[in-house]
Amino acid sequence: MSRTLKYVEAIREALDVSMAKDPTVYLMGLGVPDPKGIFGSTLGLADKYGPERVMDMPTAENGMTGIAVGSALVGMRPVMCHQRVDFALLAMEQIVNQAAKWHYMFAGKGRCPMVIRLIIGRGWGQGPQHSQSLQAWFAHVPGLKVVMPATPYDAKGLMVSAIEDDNPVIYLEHRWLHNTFGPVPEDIYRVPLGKARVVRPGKDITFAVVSHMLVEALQAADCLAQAGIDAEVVDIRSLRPIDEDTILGSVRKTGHLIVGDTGWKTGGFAGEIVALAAEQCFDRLKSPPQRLALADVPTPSTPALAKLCYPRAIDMVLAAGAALGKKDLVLPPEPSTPLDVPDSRFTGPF
Amino acid sequence: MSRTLKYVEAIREALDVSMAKDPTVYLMGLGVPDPKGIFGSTLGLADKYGPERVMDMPTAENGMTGIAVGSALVGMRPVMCHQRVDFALLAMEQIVNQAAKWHYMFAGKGRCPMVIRLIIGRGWGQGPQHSQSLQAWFAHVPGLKVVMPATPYDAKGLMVSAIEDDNPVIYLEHRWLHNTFGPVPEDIYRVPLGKARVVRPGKDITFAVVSHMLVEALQAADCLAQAGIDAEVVDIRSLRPIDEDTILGSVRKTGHLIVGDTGWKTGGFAGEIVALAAEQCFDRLKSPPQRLALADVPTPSTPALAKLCYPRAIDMVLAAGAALGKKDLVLPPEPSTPLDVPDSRFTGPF
Amino acid sequence: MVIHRMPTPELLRRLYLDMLRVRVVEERIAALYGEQEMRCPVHLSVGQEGVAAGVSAALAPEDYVLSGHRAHAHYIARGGNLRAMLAELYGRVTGCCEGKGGSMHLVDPSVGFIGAVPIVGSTIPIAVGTALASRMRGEKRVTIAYFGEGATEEGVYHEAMNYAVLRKLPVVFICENNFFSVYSPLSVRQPEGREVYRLAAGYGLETWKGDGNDAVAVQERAAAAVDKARAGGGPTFLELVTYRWREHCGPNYDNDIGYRTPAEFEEWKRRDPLPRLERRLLDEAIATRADLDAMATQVAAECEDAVAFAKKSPFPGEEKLREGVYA
Amino acid sequence: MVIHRMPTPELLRRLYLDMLRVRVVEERIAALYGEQEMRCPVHLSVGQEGVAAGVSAALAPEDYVLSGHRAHAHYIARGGNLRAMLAELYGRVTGCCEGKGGSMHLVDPSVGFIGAVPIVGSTIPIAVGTALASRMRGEKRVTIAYFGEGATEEGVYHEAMNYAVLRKLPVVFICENNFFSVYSPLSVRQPEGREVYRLAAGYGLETWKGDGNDAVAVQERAAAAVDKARAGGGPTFLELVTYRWREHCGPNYDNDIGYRTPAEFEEWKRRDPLPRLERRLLDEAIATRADLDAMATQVAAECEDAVAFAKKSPFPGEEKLREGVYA
Ligand SMILES: Cc1ncc(C[n+]2csc(CCOP(=O)(O)OP(=O)(O)O)c2C)c(N)n1
Ligand SMILES: Cc1ncc(C[n+]2csc(CCOP(=O)(O)OP(=O)(O)O)c2C)c(N)n1
Ligand SMILES: [Mg+2]
Ligand SMILES: [Mg+2]
Repeated sequence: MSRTLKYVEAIREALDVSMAKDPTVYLMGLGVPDPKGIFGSTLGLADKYGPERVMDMPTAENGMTGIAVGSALVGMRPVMCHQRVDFALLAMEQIVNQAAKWHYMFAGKGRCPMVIRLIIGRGWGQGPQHSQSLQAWFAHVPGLKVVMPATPYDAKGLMVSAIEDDNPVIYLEHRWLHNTFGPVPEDIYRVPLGKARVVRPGKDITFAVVSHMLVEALQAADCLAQAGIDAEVVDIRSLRPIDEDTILGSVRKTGHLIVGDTGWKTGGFAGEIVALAAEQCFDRLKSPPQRLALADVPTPSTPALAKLCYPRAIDMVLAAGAALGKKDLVLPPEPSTPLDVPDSRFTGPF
Repeated sequence: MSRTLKYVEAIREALDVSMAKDPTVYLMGLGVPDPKGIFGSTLGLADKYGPERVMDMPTAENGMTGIAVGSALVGMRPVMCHQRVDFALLAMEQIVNQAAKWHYMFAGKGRCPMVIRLIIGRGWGQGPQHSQSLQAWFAHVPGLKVVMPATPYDAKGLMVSAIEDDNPVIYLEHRWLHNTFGPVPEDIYRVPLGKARVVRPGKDITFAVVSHMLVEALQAADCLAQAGIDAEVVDIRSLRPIDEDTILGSVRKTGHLIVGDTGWKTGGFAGEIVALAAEQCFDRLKSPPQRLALADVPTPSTPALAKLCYPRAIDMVLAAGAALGKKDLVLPPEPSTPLDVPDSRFTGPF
Repeated sequence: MVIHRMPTPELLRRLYLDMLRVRVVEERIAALYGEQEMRCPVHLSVGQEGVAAGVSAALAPEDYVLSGHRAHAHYIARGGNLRAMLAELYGRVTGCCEGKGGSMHLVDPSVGFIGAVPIVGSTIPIAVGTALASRMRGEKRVTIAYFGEGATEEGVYHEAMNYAVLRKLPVVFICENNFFSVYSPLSVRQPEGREVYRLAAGYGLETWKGDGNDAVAVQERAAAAVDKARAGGGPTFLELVTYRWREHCGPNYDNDIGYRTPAEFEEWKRRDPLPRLERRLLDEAIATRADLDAMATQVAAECEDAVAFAKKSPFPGEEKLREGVYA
Repeated sequence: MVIHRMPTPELLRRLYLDMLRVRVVEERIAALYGEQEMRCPVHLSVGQEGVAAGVSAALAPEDYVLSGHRAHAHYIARGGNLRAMLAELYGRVTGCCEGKGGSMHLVDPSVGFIGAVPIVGSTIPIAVGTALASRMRGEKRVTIAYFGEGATEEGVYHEAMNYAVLRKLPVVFICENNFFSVYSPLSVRQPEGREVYRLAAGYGLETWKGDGNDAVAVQERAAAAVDKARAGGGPTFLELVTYRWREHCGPNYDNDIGYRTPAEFEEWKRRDPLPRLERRLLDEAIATRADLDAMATQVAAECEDAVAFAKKSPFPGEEKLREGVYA
């Protein structure tokens, strides 16, 4: 039975079913049991599972990540949460040197089954230190798995898989997806790590996107359809391991590639997709692959500048037009809500 | 007047001249004034400039980086050193959230002129936590400048420029370059940040490489020359800002691109170069660009496996052959020293 | 060792005025926030004015100040430009960061306010670094590092404290203990009964715990610490107990959502730092009711001026986006 | 509170044997290193055997141990497989990490040696995490976190200590203070006169500073701490003063290069933990000279067996390179 749920509710359901079935699963993070419950995603769980399994913590990201790692090495399955990717910069040592490598460097004598939820901020003036989108960093590290669910369905299914996986999984949530709705089955189900999804099949051009860029890509595809262009939208979902077959299969089919990324363009994850396509689909590419990604600046706070940083549906339409040499395009309407909020219900501050 | 110097001596000379001319320049790092002097690169400087300008420090990477940042914000020019990139994972918050962004986010009301020397380990069983090569991370961050000098000449010239620059500059030194020799002018001189160098002009294929891969690329180019293939070797040197003109100019000329990187392949810096070429030289590329980079595993300690991780001249020759459809290639001779040391004088342990 | 000096009337008036200015500005921000024109997170200092006023009154013009996410009071009491602050909250090009920072990034080099950033704890080592620079240059400057008790849980605090003590640097650590890190109470973060200042004392520096809502006492202790630092006596750590009245982030009250009780809040409201000093000013005839009214009028005018300035200032133009990534 | 018990003869013999085993293996490594067949950095524990022997003798089989770069002694005294250790140093597939780790990554889950890694301080929170897991599962295990005094400068140490005390976790912190972090003396890293154990005491846990070269005393204190932790009494911090004899990393002596004096080294050599216990064994007739000789023979044989095993073991095949990146 599928209901319409919010993305955060889907996460909460995944945490709930996972905790119910496996007593080694526990949650930890600053604010996890507080009245806001990580934007709603952990609400009620402290009551249900008690403070020993739904834990707050000191403001100490690196140490607490190490503590979660230690518990995982001896059989627990922590789900750690840092409310912004930016804060997790403090925990890179534990994530990259330890969690990611323990299994390999000890030849399988240690394993680190844990999930690290990291939230990507955007809008309402979050500014340079609360809206970084560092998936490129994590996707570069052998030993980490990295997912960026874009829909409530995937939020639940990927969380269940991430918790069940025996490796450290970086689970990146975009703040602007938290309140999006979508169908979510009641029962437990899994979305496999390492699989992309063709969200909208098409034959003319490939949009390969991550996270919130899926919202933009689908809108762009609708506009393109009105101009007779049939775009295929591939939600990459899993950045490491990456589903080359699905992504490159689409590129081989369409011959045109536009990558949509929430992170900075230079040295970013979009470049990896373009590089894969250039290396492996060289003969099938009919136009230069393009990257639409975050502007290469520390994202400013003021809406006047922040709005210029984020690629939108209109940019995707124009990029597709350029790739296909099409001039008569249908552009998406200007959004009715300000560009620094995901929807009109959002009134700040975080 | 130019002499032959070792890479570490070139660094020391750059530090020396910079300190002599500017009293705000100071050095800080664990072991900087110790008898080993950061592999020789700081030897004698404590005697010359005193302990107030050549400082040891507690084993506290993040805090000490922050302290260096603070001093830079009010006018000092620290040259911080962490003996392995891997240790700097502890300092990512200060480097990325603070040093990189201060100038932009305060609209120019703060600036952070500092150099962060990070050493990339390799060989002699350094293993998974002492040989990461994370340039891709730094090159992704707006506000940082990133250089990887590959020769003694550039080591000195880029260090002088890095110290004089008003921004945080990540200066990545490969341990295997430390004892290489080359001509170094006695006087002060600068190698500009942001400029690549065509080390060996050629017309048939482009090798765009960083750091120690230059050594491999030059050897490969020699072999290719013997088979009548004229390879152009471009030392990228500056990863951010990147010299697109020089690199892509070469690609446009040759139509073939092989990128040599010391970091992991997936999500790595090589992908950025390939992506740039695919986007901007699409019509000029005659073969799929290729990446030769570190194997996508935590680099193992044992020489038996470590040797499989590092791309070598022979791989570059073969890749070039594949790109150009050439079969009768001259391969480089098997090296006479073991593959886990840079030269026969190296007997461990670090 | 603190020699108790009678505070001068000027000092008392100044402390009051500074607190009042913070209070009025913060309350005005809270009132205006619902207009949705200040489109950035705000961490208000209402209730915590005593610390900022007391510390600021202990400083010399050349001293440096660094702070964190809850920096409005520190900036205002230090004499940071009010128009530039409000314009920053409104995202305007006339803001202290030309709109690039928002409320969580305040700066005013003209008064030594080096910067405030919202990564908890991160400016503590940065403050120590500015003190190191002062020492290296033989200057007599002192640096103030403001942070909350939550920041003392960050490793970087420990690293910075150790170094400041090791090198006897001219820095004064001001820890505002308001019992919460967002909505997380001290009980889930620090062992019961282990006082923040006592842990700090272990580093080998002078510490003091006091009432952050007593601006006069804060000034006295801060002045002693600053003087000591300036004289080469090294760092001091002050734990100042206080309470934030409004929600962690944003303009509202949130005593109803369950992480603390309305009774606790009411108790702290009774300890409001302002009426306390107001009584003293009146009792000791340092100010008349008319003087106080004049101050209120003055501050209200300053505040309205700043708001008006901000509201009529232009947003940054598109050319600002790529400007200044590098110096 | 420690109740002094007379150590049993078995315990004294065990302590001696464990120290001897560490000493013999480490010296053998030093002797063989020049052959250039152990191609990885080694941080030898010669001189520091007292700590490892004393602590290990205080543990139950189910307890966990974590360590850092200088982990040989901890691994050996805990009963880690010696063949697997030597093979690891030789980079062979029979090594405890199949050669992937080298000397700086030792592991033996069969004796609860969860792992050692060379990033200074990083296993301290990891150790606290294993203790948290024990607590969550209601187990009676205790975790030992071994680290050097240099590691106490890392922020993560502070974060881990705070949490261990907050949650009263069953972990014992063993700090080997050998005065140096690589070649950097304490004077450039920590304020003079501020004792490591005193700073630790500020966290609110029991601490003790003692002679790390007195294995008997170490065992007694460690046993008290372990018992306390096992009984739910929370963490303890032991600072054990000792000295590394050989260079920071590698097989040689380096008292000539200038960071410490040969005289200082000689002084510490006189405090060698082994002869001290040897005298006691003989004096109290707990062992005869012949017993000691037999132990020496036994340990030498074990060592040679391990070396021989390592040397004749194969290197990992190429298929191992990509194996195990993910579980
Ligand atoms: C490194 C980091 N972790 C977490 C946060 C989220 N955060 C923002 S403010 C805050 C509260 C910190 O508490 P405290 O230092 O006591 O300051 P207060 O808000 O009470 O003034 C937290 C945890 C952050 N900004 N930075
Ligand atoms: C985070 C980090 N910083 C620096 C180093 C380099 N390093 C290796 S061992 C060592 C010494 C640490 O001193 P201590 O903890 O006292 O241990 P000891 O070597 O004295 O046993 C250092 C600094 C490292 N491995 N990790
Ligand atoms: Mg607080
Ligand atoms: Mg030591």
